[in-house]
Amino acid sequence: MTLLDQVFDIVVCLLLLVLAWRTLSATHLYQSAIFFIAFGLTMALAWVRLAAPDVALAEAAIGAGLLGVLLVDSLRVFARPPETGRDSEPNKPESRDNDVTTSRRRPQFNSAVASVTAGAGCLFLAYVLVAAIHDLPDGGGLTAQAAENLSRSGVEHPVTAVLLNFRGFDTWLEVGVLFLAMLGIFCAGGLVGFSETENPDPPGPLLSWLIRGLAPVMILTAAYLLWLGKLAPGGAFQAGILLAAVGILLRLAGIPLMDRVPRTVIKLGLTFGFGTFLVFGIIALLADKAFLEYPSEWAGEVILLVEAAAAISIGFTAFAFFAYLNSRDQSTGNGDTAGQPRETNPSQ
Amino acid sequence: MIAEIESHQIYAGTAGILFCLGLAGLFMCGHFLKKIIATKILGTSVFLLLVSLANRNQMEFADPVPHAMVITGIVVAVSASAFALALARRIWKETGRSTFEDNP
Amino acid sequence: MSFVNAFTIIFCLAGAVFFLAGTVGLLRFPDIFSRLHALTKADNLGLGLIVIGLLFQVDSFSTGLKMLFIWSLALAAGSNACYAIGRYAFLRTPREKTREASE
Amino acid sequence: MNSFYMALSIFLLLNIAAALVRVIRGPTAADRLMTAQLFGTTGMAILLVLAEAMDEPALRDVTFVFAVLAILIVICFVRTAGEADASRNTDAS
Amino acid sequence: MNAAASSALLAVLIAAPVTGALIAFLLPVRLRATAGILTAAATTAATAATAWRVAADGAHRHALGGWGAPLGIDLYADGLSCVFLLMTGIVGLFVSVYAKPFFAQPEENKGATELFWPLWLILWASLNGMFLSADLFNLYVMLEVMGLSAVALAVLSGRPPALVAGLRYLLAAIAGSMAYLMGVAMIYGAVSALDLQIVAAGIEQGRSFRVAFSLILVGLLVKTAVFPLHFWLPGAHSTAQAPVSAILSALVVKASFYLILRLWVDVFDGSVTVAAGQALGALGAAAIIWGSYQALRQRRLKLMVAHSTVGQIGYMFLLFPLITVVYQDVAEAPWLAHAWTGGVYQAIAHGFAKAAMFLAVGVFAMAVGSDDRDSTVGLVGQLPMTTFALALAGVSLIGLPPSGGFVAKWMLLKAAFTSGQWWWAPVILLGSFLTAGYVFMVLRQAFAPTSHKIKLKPVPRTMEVTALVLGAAAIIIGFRAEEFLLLLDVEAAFQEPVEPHRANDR
Repeated sequence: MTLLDQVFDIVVCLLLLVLAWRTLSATHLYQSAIFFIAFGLTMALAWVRLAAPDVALAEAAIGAGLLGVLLVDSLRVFARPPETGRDSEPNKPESRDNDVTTSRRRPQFNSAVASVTAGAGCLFLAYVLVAAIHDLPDGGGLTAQAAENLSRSGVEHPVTAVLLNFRGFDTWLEVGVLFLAMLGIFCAGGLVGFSETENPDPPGPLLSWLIRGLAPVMILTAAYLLWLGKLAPGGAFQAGILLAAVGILLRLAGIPLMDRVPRTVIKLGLTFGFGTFLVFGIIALLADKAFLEYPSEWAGEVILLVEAAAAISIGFTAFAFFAYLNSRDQSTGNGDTAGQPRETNPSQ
Repeated sequence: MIAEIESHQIYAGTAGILFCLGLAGLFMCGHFLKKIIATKILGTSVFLLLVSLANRNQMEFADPVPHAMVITGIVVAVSASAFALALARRIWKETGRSTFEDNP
Repeated sequence: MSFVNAFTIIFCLAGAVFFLAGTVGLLRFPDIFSRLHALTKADNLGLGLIVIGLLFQVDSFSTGLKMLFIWSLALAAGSNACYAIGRYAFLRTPREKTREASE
Repeated sequence: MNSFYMALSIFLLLNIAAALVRVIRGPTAADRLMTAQLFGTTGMAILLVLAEAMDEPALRDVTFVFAVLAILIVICFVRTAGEADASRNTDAS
Repeated sequence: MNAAASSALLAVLIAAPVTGALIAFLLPVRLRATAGILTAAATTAATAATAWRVAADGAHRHALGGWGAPLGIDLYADGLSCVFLLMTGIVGLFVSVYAKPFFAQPEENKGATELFWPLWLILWASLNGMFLSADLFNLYVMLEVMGLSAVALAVLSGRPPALVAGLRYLLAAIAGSMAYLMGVAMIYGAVSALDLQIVAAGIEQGRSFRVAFSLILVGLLVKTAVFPLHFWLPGAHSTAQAPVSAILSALVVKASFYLILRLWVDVFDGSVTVAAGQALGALGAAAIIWGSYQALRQRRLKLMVAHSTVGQIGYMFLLFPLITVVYQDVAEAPWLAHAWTGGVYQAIAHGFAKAAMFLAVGVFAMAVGSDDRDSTVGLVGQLPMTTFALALAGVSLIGLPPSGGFVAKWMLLKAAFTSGQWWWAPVILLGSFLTAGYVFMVLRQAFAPTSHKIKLKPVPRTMEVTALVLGAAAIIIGFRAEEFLLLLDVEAAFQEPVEPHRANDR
């Protein structure tokens, strides 16, 4: 632990705090979003410094790949006045820029009284938290147990062993949460189905060249990360998000994917990962073993199979998040979307 | 002067402060989008604490259990954010509201 | 060994200078097109020089290849981003102003 | 050598922190986006340097993922917000 | 049945509803309800079998993935889990039966209702998971699964008020689970374990444990909608469709209450203080008065029932001050058993009664076309069964004998007096009076003589019957206290009092 290491850590931490502060106090939504994206990048540095490259990979995939895109796409929606506009004058887009201001008339985060009260409360809470964290013992963890059982887990990378074997139940539920969020998004979106993007223009020459080059690279990277997960940082989730990024890229280029896919395939794609895990769990139960217990001599193979299924399903679901939210029909919604024709309905 | 401070301690302390910032943001920010971002910051702070705890005693590798927990947590948090974004966007389109207050 | 290290240090420092130039340009230049200009210098040359500097330290061929590949990806991304942002800004600027800027 | 890498990383980090002023100043969304782009590239450089300094080859994979995804947000911004909005003055092109 | 097979039942309780959910999602819409009801029946049967095995052989433990704590995740079922599992099973089965004809009505079948079955079955799996999981982090994941599916169900109709309430609910749920996870992170940092038993053994006095438990507690209080943190509940529960409201009010808030109880008694019993118990009790008391008063003021029936949930949740929290006492000898504290039973009984009885009430109000709303209190005038003549169901549920909520609610409130009262904490007694009584107020206001309207017969939409008979069965169940459990206590006693580290941390009492 040299002085320069400490300085680096302190700068990263200060940057994190400043970015978080600016993200929350920015008056423009766009500013907020960019600060947040920068926050995600800085977080990746923090993960790296804490010797958690797996987490850094996940953060990279999420921040740069999925969440950033979802945020930017949502900004577009909020920048435009709603089409119904029944009961309110919406926040006026700034004339120069299609940025959104967050209610200038009552600037909430910046108002003096609220800030002082909240600041005092925050400082107190921060003091309590930091003091409590400081009291935690300097050592401990389950490293020893994990190292001891690593050889029986079927993989060599400890984090993958925990994710897919020791605590596979959590990971199963995690894949389930993605599926669940998709169902939730269907509910929130009023179920009008996938359709082309709002911008079906053909991509320019440069963009189409980029896509032709980048999409295969992304898919190969995903496969690499999936395979790598057995030995080193990498794994199903990171690979899945990269696959989703391929879909997002193609969709942004105006290449229709989701609206051409048959409904059955969509449903299978969404449930594939969650289902594969479950099937292995039930097989284990029927074989008089514990739920999600893998046969020890085949554990590596089963894990790879389950991971591949999970990666494909995660990729498909994460792409579906974006594709569904970005669908054209979405913006024509008014109170009656509920009665939309059921033919396009993805959940049927 | 700061010679005895380990990097995981610096990050753990930052996690505590970030948690408060996220919480304050969640309560004080009006716009849905910023509230959603605030929940993300809140989540990140918790993950930061977990990972810095994992880094306390480096044996041959850092404690993998918190790392796995954080990866699970990141997926869960992103799913929840995507769902929240979907809700916020639909509300905006249907009613023109972008905050919980009745007159935006 | 120290000879190799010297090369690394020189190239990395040169890269750092370009990153600094990128930041100064981003902050000081008057309009978006010139800022883009500064930005791409940092993107392409800064990262490139640092990659070259680090290549001297790399012990395996595949690692070196990976780093070069990272740079080429960054180049592709940088040029596309620059073009896309430039086009976006160009289309959105009122016409008189655009002429001013492009002349 | 290690101190050099750390010093370089710190310099790059401070450099990018300074560039963030542009996000606050704006004035257009494109300016802000540009800063994010610079942030991404610098972050990649820092990661590569750290990979050498901390002797952690996995960081190059992290950098790789960043590099692959670097363009996504810009394209998303330009293709969704940008062109729909630019239809106003298509005559300019 | 050997031990391994019966411990596998615990995994089945989670796997079965998930399997059903996936099958229902893959099936065409017209077959989903059938698949859903079959799954519900299977899950309830598995629940009953589990409770039977636990009552016969004692607590069960299932090591998921074959690893076991501390590295792996365990499922654990004892008497307390089984009581809550059974309540979920029975309420869940009847709500499922109700939901099939409900969503077949064209005016209710709007929005994303075809997703009801997959969402509800996953929610059920997460509820079972909440009652079974013995791992702090797995409980976080379960909380998130529960929260997301509950919000998705709440916005099923896609109407703007539901969407706004749903977003508020979602943000509150995320904030709650993040506070919970922060606490869990600190606990992990302190004791390097996530399994409840191992954590319990490692708990010591100290600032970090207190802060960690406070964070966990506050997170779960948000999810349970205890008084000052209940802001999300009335909107979300009242804008959802009737079967969903019943699920949310009767079951979902109970899961986080269960977790608070489990942690308070089993895990943190060494570090809770008398003051903390009194504070929780005070929140509960405030909730009783505020919730019941708000319920009295509402004109819309669904809002009234939703506010009533806030009040009734308050009763459950009176349990904490009564069991957290300084004691010398268990024999000197005879009220402990009463407090225990009272609090848990309240959760169970409220589950049945509130489900019945929401289902009955759903029938009213469907028949009349609105859930305004005044539009129910004279409905007893036309919908006698539903009115009766509402009345039965009301009796239990008020706490009139001989209902489940009566047993609960009576035991709490008794415990309050014998423990010397008499100040809870007036709150319990006042809450009952207020509850009687709003229940009778509805019933008075329903029983009011009308000259003209209102034109009602026909309502499927099944819906009326299920509401009545649940209403009857809320009464019947008042007679079955014996069996209930026997089951609750299984493996009860529970019936012992919580010994508070004395250093802080001086």
